[in-house]
Amino acid sequence: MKNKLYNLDQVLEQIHDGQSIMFTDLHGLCAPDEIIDGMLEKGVKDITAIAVASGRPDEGLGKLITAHRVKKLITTHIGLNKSSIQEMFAGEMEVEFVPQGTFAERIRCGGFGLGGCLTKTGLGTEYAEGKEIVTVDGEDWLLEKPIHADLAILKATTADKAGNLYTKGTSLLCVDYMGMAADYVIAEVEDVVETGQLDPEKVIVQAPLTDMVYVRTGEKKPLTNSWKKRIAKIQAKEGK
Amino acid sequence: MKNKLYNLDQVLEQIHDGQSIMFTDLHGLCAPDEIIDGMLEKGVKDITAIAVASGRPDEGLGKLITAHRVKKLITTHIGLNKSSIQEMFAGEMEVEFVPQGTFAERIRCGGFGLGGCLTKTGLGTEYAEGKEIVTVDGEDWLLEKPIHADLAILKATTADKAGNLYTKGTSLLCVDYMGMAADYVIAEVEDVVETGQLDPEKVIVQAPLTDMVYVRTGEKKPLTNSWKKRIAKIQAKEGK
Amino acid sequence: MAYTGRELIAARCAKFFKDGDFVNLGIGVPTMCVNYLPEGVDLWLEAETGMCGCGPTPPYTEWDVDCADAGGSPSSLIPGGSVIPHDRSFGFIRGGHIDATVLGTLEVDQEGNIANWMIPGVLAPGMGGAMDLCAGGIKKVIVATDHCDKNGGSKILKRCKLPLTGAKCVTDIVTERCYFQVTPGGLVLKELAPGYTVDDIRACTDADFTVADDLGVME
Amino acid sequence: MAYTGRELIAARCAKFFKDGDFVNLGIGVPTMCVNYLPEGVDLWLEAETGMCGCGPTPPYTEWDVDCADAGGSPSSLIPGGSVIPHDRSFGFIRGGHIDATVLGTLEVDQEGNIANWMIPGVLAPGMGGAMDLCAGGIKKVIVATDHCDKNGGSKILKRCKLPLTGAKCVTDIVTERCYFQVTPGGLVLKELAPGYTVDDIRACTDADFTVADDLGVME
Repeated sequence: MKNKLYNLDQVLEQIHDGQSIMFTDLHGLCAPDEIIDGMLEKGVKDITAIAVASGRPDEGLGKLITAHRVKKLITTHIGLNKSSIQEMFAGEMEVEFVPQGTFAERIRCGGFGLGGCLTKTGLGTEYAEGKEIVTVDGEDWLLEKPIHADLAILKATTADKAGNLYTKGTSLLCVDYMGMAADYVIAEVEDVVETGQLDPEKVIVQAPLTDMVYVRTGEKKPLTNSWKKRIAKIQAKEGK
Repeated sequence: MKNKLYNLDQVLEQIHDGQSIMFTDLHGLCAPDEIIDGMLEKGVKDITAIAVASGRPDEGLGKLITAHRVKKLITTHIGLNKSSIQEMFAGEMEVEFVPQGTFAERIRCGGFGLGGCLTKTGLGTEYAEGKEIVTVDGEDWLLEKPIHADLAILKATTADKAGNLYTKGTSLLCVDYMGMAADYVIAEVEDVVETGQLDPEKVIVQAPLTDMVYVRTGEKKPLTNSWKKRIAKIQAKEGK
Repeated sequence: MAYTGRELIAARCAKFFKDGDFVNLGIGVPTMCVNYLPEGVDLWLEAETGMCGCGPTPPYTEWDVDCADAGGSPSSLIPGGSVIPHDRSFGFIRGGHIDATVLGTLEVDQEGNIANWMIPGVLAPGMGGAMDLCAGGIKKVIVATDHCDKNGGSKILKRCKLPLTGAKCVTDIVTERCYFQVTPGGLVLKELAPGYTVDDIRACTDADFTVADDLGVME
Repeated sequence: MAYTGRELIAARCAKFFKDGDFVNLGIGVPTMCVNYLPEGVDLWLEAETGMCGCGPTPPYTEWDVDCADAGGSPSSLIPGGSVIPHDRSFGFIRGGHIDATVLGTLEVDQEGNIANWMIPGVLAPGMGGAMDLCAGGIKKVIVATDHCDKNGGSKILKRCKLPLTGAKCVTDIVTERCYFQVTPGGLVLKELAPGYTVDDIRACTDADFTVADDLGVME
């Protein structure tokens, strides 16, 4: 089988201005940090970013937002990222808020060949205004449309050379369905193993879905800045 | 946490005539065989059975069909079960055929609180006649409605006492989504372990979903009759 | 020791739970509920981003970026806890598998509507998972809130003014002053916190309510 | 050695695949394709019931009921193969992730319609996963079939008579006698099996077809 390992330059060749890009990010956790740094350096701009949360001002996807590289953001929550809030209120970044369960389903539909999902979430609220209602056996459901992207840039824990991806613990998050919903799938991983060495029951994104695997060259699994700050505070308290 | 281990009599108390029941079964594999034998003995009848395939005449769900206990069958395939074909053509069992991908999505919708799925599968064929079409941005999709059941009777590999279920390899099949789509969930397992001993990344049905765990008293993991027959044939050949 | 204030809110909310319940708790006071569980009541806590059986925050020496709660904070799994796919986690929420949720709010009203996700032009962090929790799949939606806002205005209204998070979904409202049940006929005052009278509650509550025959003490 | 009959069909179908393709093969002749892959072409075979990277049937001493293919037969995983959730497996199929499928059939027609799941009143095993494979998500839908049925009637028709499995989805038709490409303008005869002439094919084919300028030999 084809070896899918690539270096950062090769990865960055696939990332362009104006693309729609799915990112794994939960308030700065589980983000493809080295590829994001590479995008900052390359100057990629005007992207539509799709992520469950938008990072923090100096972490994860947040770095691209702080640097004004994101034209539109599709997300569920930006409350922990002041940059996102400022950009949004300044009218510099369009934000589409999606309820989190709907976010997962819409992307899943985009990847699974389904025309949209029918949910109760948001029904009867201002959020539903302008959205289509589908009535099934007399019951109303909100029709939410699929989301698909040009690229998915996923942080995973381990890859094999063929492109199978494993994620540890809660870093699973959006990796499984985002890996289905983009034309091109790039993974940033902590480690790589020979094909056949991942547990077949723990593969989250299957090899044929993955186009490129990039192995981190920096610290494999750093704590985030915000976690480090929290620890510093606790230690300062303990020091008293 | 509550201990969810029960014996066969206690399990059978929850199973009644006329119920809609989801079964794990793939041509006789991955079926809750001891509970099915118990149902035969108890005389449970007029059930609506929901399974991806209907077993074989003497295996899995097929045993209940051969014994005329199934009033209606919702499935994707009965080609390996002569009993099902006979019952259907004799008008003794109603059969609703569902394409396999649609089968999975409809049950998932039933368990995930979604109003139905929008799929291309079957569109433009006789199968779609009488089904609703939903148009999304000018494109037609078939609306397929959720399936929910009174009971799900699932074969899993290992349970913990709290009701977490693990399935080995391809025995995963329908276990994950059927465990979401029934009012009451019963698992037949090969082994039970203490709560906390299953790998948290390999739990397929989460403890709060499971109502009862029944541990096999017979052979933990027998080959099916049809596999045994195939082996006998091979051995006979080899003997020549 | 009698609880007061937010401790009282959390302690009262904790009484709604049965052993083995599968619950989702919002950030803040709702999360505090687990500290007041009655003896013999263990819960399965969901972190909607991917955990069933969320445990307490571990000591910082054990923090692991691969074990985080829905707010992205360090967390742990209880024995029997598991990692869950994100879409499945919301399947639990919408599909009727979560027994109860406790939520903070900006406003709640006598019809059971809740508004806790935005103030147009002022506050717009996004709804996260809140709107899914209020979508009708969860049978018991408990609002745990200060009775009044910082300016002393009632948070319990005749009709929410802010954009709704969920329509007609709230079943119970617990404040530091009282506990209301939400019924098809409107709010019913079921319990008073020690030191409060029915008139006190009327004076600080915008919503209409009736008083239960068996009005009790909240604790 | 020149292939003939079903071997020829399987060998010709195998030429459609590129290294690393993700494919789903129906039971029978389609499954035989893997025996004729060109050097350097490795495939990811899907078993739609739950495997990506399905391997060969192992010796019976290694049969494991927890490792079965879509037909419920003993199977294996290749290195790098994995267990996949059932719903995700069909997500691969509908969602455009499978590069090609090879299917047997009862009938196929010049518009690319396929009918292979039932004969009303006679044969009704259920469509299994066949209808999903023909739902338009897979870009290359190859029909591998005997040219004629047992009675000598053409299986390649102007219009299918049996209930369809999929509408306008077939891209290629390979028989032991020839290979047709399905185009918007109808069938194009692209290759002839050794020993057959265009007139031979006309004589045994109900469907209309044109002959490619670069008509080749099938091997």
